[in-house]
Amino acid sequence: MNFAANRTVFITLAVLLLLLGYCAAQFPFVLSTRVLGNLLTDNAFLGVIAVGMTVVIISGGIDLSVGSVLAFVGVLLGVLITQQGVDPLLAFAIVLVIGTAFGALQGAAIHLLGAPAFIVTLAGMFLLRGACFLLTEDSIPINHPLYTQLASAGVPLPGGGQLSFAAGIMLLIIVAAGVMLRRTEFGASVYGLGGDARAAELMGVRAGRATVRIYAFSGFTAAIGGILYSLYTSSAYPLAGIGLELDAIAATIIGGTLLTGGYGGVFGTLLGVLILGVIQLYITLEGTLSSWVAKIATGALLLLFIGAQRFGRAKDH
Amino acid sequence: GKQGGGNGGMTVGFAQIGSESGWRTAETNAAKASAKEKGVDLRISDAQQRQENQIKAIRAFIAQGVDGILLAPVVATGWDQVLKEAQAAKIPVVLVDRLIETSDKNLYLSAVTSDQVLEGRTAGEWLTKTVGSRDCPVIELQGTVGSSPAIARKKGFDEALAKTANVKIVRSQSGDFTRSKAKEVMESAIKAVGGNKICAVYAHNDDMMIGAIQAMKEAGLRPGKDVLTVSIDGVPDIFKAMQDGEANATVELTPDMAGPALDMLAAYKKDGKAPPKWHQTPTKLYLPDTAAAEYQRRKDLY
Amino acid sequence: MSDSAPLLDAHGITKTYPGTTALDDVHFSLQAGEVHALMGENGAGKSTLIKILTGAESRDGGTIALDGQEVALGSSAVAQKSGVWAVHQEVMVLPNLTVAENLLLGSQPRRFGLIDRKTANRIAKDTLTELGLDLDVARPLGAYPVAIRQLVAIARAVHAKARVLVLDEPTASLDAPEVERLFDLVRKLASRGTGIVFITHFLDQVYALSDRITVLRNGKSLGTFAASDLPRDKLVSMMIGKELQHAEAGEHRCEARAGAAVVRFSGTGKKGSVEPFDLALHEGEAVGAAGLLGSGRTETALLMFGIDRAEGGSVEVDGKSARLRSPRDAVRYGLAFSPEDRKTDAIFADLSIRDNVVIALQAKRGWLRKLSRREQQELADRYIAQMNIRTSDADKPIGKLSGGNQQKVLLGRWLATNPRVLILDEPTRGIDVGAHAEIVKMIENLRDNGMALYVISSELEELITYSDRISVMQDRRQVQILEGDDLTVAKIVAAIAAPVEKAAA
Amino acid sequence: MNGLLSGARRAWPQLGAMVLMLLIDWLIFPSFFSVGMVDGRLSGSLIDVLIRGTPVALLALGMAGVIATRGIDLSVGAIMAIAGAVAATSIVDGASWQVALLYALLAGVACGLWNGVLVAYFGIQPIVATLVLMVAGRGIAQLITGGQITTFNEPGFAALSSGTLLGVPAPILIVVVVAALLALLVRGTALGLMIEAIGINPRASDLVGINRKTITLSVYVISGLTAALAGAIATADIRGADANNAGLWLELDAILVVVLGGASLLGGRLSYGLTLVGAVTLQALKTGILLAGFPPQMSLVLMAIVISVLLVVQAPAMQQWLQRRALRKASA
Ligand SMILES: Nc1ncnc2c1ncn2[C@@H]1O[C@H](COP(=O)(O)OP(=O)(O)OP(=O)(O)O)[C@@H](O)[C@H]1O
Ligand SMILES: Nc1ncnc2c1ncn2[C@@H]1O[C@H](COP(=O)(O)OP(=O)(O)OP(=O)(O)O)[C@@H](O)[C@H]1O
Ligand SMILES: [Mg+2]
Ligand SMILES: [Mg+2]
Repeated sequence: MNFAANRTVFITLAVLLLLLGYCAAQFPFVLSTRVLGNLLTDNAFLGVIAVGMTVVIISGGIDLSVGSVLAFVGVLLGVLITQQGVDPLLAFAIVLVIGTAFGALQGAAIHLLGAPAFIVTLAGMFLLRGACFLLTEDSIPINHPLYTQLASAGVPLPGGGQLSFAAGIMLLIIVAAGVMLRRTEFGASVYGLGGDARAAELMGVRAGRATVRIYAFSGFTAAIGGILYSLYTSSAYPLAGIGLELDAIAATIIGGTLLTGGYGGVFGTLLGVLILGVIQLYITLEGTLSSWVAKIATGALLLLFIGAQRFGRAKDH
Repeated sequence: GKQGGGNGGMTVGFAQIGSESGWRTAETNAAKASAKEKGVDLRISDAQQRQENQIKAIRAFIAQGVDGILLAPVVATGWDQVLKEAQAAKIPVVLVDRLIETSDKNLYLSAVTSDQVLEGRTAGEWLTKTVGSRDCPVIELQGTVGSSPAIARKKGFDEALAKTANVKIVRSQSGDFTRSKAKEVMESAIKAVGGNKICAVYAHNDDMMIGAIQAMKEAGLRPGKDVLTVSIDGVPDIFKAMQDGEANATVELTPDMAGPALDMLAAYKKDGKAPPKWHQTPTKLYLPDTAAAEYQRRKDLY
Repeated sequence: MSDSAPLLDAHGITKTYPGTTALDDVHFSLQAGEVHALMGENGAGKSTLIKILTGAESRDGGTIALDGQEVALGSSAVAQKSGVWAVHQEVMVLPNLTVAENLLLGSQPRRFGLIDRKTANRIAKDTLTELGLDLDVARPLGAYPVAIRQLVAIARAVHAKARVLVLDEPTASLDAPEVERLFDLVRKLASRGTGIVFITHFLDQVYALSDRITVLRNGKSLGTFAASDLPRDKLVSMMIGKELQHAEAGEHRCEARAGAAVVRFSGTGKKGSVEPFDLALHEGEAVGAAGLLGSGRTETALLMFGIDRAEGGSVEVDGKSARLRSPRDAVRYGLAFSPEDRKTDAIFADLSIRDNVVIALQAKRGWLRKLSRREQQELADRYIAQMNIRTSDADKPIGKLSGGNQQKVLLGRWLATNPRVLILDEPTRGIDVGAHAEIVKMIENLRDNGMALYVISSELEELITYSDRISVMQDRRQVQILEGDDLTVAKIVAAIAAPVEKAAA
Repeated sequence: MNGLLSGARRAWPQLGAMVLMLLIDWLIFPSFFSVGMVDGRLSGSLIDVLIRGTPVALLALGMAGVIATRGIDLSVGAIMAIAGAVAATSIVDGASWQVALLYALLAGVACGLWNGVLVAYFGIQPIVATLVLMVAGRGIAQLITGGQITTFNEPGFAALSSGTLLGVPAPILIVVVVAALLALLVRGTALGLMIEAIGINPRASDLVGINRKTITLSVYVISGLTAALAGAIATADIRGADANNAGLWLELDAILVVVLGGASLLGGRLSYGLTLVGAVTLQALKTGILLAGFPPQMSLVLMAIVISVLLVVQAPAMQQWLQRRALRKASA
């Protein structure tokens, strides 16, 4: 498991560096700490959400609700902080609990009903998106001083960039999730369920409990993603994060996790997120691409990347 | 004509929302056209309707060191942080198409927008005036739930209707700004309300109205005659419909927002003088009488 | 021993599946320190009973007591907490986890609250070494063949110090030395007071190991007997409900057959898999493959059938050079292959028995020439009858059959294609005594009717009954081909064990 | 006969869900079931449900085959847009409606081939392989239309959506014919069995000699083809190609429909009949929400709640429980 996973991660890393190198050859300032720092900050919420998605996918499931959780969390924060005057820290705690509980509920439904995760979380996605509209239709600004502080907080890097608060949280969560996956029984049961759910159960894994935890974790990371997103924009918007689940899934899979479950890891996912980020950055900097050319280019780069990754993997057989 | 030599070599980033509608593409095309005319190197980023992508794009523009940024904000709130970064980098930002909510209006140089509430109100006022005192049940086709034009255009229309008692919205549903969804919504509205009871249809954009017109025709109604229509945008197809007597009114939203914005940036770059905070594009109502000419005028822009 | 309260006591266990009563009011009790064999035909309900005893399956009625205390064994996790462990017939391990993780899942050593991989790997290595297994514990278990996976599953229960250990056909794919090693282990565990339930179809093993025997037939228990009080014949007739007709075991033919070579492999091999070998399979000839676990028999078969691509060498079919680059090619040349790993390589669990029988033939005919419903039904019925498959009808999903019955369906699948060359990897794995003799007879019939066979089996007695020649494998090499008078168990064992240099010379 | 009955018995949760939805619609809107002839054309809310459901039903028919092989096709929405764009532009360029339709279908086949080759021959995971076309495809469609809604006026092509044959609206007819043809294709041959086998155990299907690559390729081609047909109908419906919005997010609807039809995303089950049942169920739900006239802010929540209820009704756990109860009752 380790060896094969590492191999894929290496190839992914190599392709990422190549991509970055190509980008830097045209736009040298890309290699500044400022742009690289931005790359982390801009993609922090996606990164955090993709971590939860990775855990879910390794366990053989999928979670389509994350984009809606992000939006719902944001809207709830807006309502609580701006409209109700709740302290942001308390509001954070509330939304984390709600996000986690929602995930747990989905996990319980998946286990108890034996229904496919795809559909359960699709219903979850509709439900929370709808719930956003019930809370507010309009976007809500959040102007609490703590927000301004957190949004601009960070460790300065040489060269004018900074490692922002959001980027720090993302890295922290990646490390924590990595440890959780590789160094705890829960992690082993996640891989186990993805490898062969029935066998895992016969080997003493409590599938129900694990499933609830897995989706709870995804709900939790989605809620953190929601908090980071609301810090990022200092506002709440019911239409935020539409289609985000696909980005998270794409990042996870580009990072070497198999959709069929059982294999993969969060470090690869970080690379996947960065790859999507660099592709987007390149297209923005290029700037002359019409929007449709940009879409085609995104698809082409995605394909190029998957191809390179596969080619690299085929070679070591 | 050309704006003198001052613009030569100016690089401007345009954080566009996306390419979700024909009007939006027209706006992008208009921006490209006027940039070419003014000799501006315009970098366009398509955010696919996502705020985070727009923020990323603005940051990339800042890193690139552009001379100015055009922002068509997908949502009103949440721009302070990135605008501060632009300010710190001394890059002026001009809002196009929509305004933002911010604590500090100095974060952007100026805004070129229409007044979307006014658009809705204009549509509503035309309708109340046209029906006079007879009872008029109206079907409203909203834009995407939660999007700012949908909210504003509903608000303006409601304001106009509030002044009369005889014109009432009996059904208001979202057609997602698209023809096909609007057609579906209209079909069920006709079934639920009864086709002959509908007096008028108000759509938050022309595309939805075109879908609704088809639904009405297929249900044996005569849009433009039995049922009044009013919508917003002024895309070529709605003028064609008016020409054919199937639509009654549209409120124009000009797609040429970038032109004035680029002029402001050029002027600002030249002498450093800040332009007025808001350049409002005209909101104009068009009726069938001018439809033929308007159609000819527009069909190439789109 | 028998006067103390039983360690495990099950009463009135009943289990009904739609269309089948798998268990009907079954009693079963297990003493601490005894080895208790559970015997019965394919589909008698053995696996179902142990699944219920170990919490892997719910029951419709009955009670289970541990140490005289009634317990609700709701899941494997609960059962394992109470010390009840099972190694199931369909080997249940996690192929994507490492050997060590499989061994220690649920009880991994920790440091500072986190799993300590180094220690875990060491413990795993030690535990396995003690059982005589030398594996790379950091490799995914999926890289090892079924037999190894099964041994790891057993090691897992041993490591957890199970009080009750249930082994469902653990020896089905083990070779003789491995079986011996397992038996030593079982005896050792029993002497330490572990109660062991043992399911097998090998009578020798039953009498070598068990203290008591419980016999099941058609989901009913026929009683529990001390092994010493129950003669073989009686046991067998109780199981199958009639006298067993003895096949003329051991009467193998001594002269090789003179048919033409159907397929000839020359220098076929693959780096890291099997060293190049030469072998021709003739019409009307059965070649047996003997060797220890991991000696490369399965991998040879994979090469023969084009599943693995050979590097170099050549293949001739009917004297003409052939390209065997995929199973499809192989099927086209008239080859057929029944793999040893039923679960991953052969079974379409959700498809009906009928579909599972016809699928190879259908694939051979191509998708356009669909077998008619009637032809399908005829084929299915024919093999259900011929193989004595226990099922209500051909519509039942194969996944719901007992292990032995699945194996029979798979044999039927390949017979239906009427192949010229049939490669069988452990064809009698999990097959009950009655059917075992039938299958041996069937292999002989096929051979006599002109088919060429390559049969891998760990049962040397069985192998010599039908083989004209035996290819002996050692360390992924074909070291010798025995024929004629050399076809005796003793000589094969000697060849298997011979030092490599000598055999190669 | 026996097979048919047992099939129907197994399908009761799906059929039940559909009937339930239709009954709810009827409660909301009492004249829901009244079907009449208007201008020689069947008309009524029920007919609307069937017509409106056609694009998703077509997508789902293609998707069903893909899912049966344990794959997924995220690109069907984008293929709809491409096909619509191709059809509309060729009509505007003067092609006859038959030629335009042919071009659209060819575009769909090309897209399906592309996906199929990536999945079957390069072994790329279906979700990523089709994600490429999902992202790029809409761009291609916009490229074809220039980002504008390409409007046309060609009664022949428009008839794909609004035409009738013997009073039956064309879209309904198309779906029924396509479903029947597909069912004939997979059940009249051994294709269905092989598709299911591939979904259940790909390795074993290789070992029995099934031509896995070609069959996998073909299910994606079929999916591309039905998506293109859906795109053509959607385009005919609004007499224009809306590259930006045609089929947007419909891939999720299509997957939902296949699952509402009782298929497992783990592959191995293929039923076109039940897929249609799922399509009617979903559209009945959507139409019901529209007919009820709830404020649009509530539609998503309502949809989520109803889908959840349907999920519970159809859940395997629920069925097993009911089955066990029935068994116990029978034995008592
Ligand atoms: N999940 C299931 N659904 C339906 N029937 C089942 C299921 N599992 C087992 N059965 C049936 O129960 C009966 C007993 O099966 P079981 O697996 O216990 O047999 P067994 O004695 O272990 O046979 P073998 O020696 O072949 O392994 C068989 O008829 C089988 O078809
Ligand atoms: N006892 C063992 N110790 C370590 N590795 C083993 C052992 N047995 C098998 N293997 C591994 O299994 C792999 C393949 O063995 P293979 O399946 O070809 O053997 P086989 O002779 O067919 O055995 P079987 O009798 O189980 O069918 C080899 O790569 C080998 O590393
Ligand atoms: Mg068994
Ligand atoms: Mg083997």
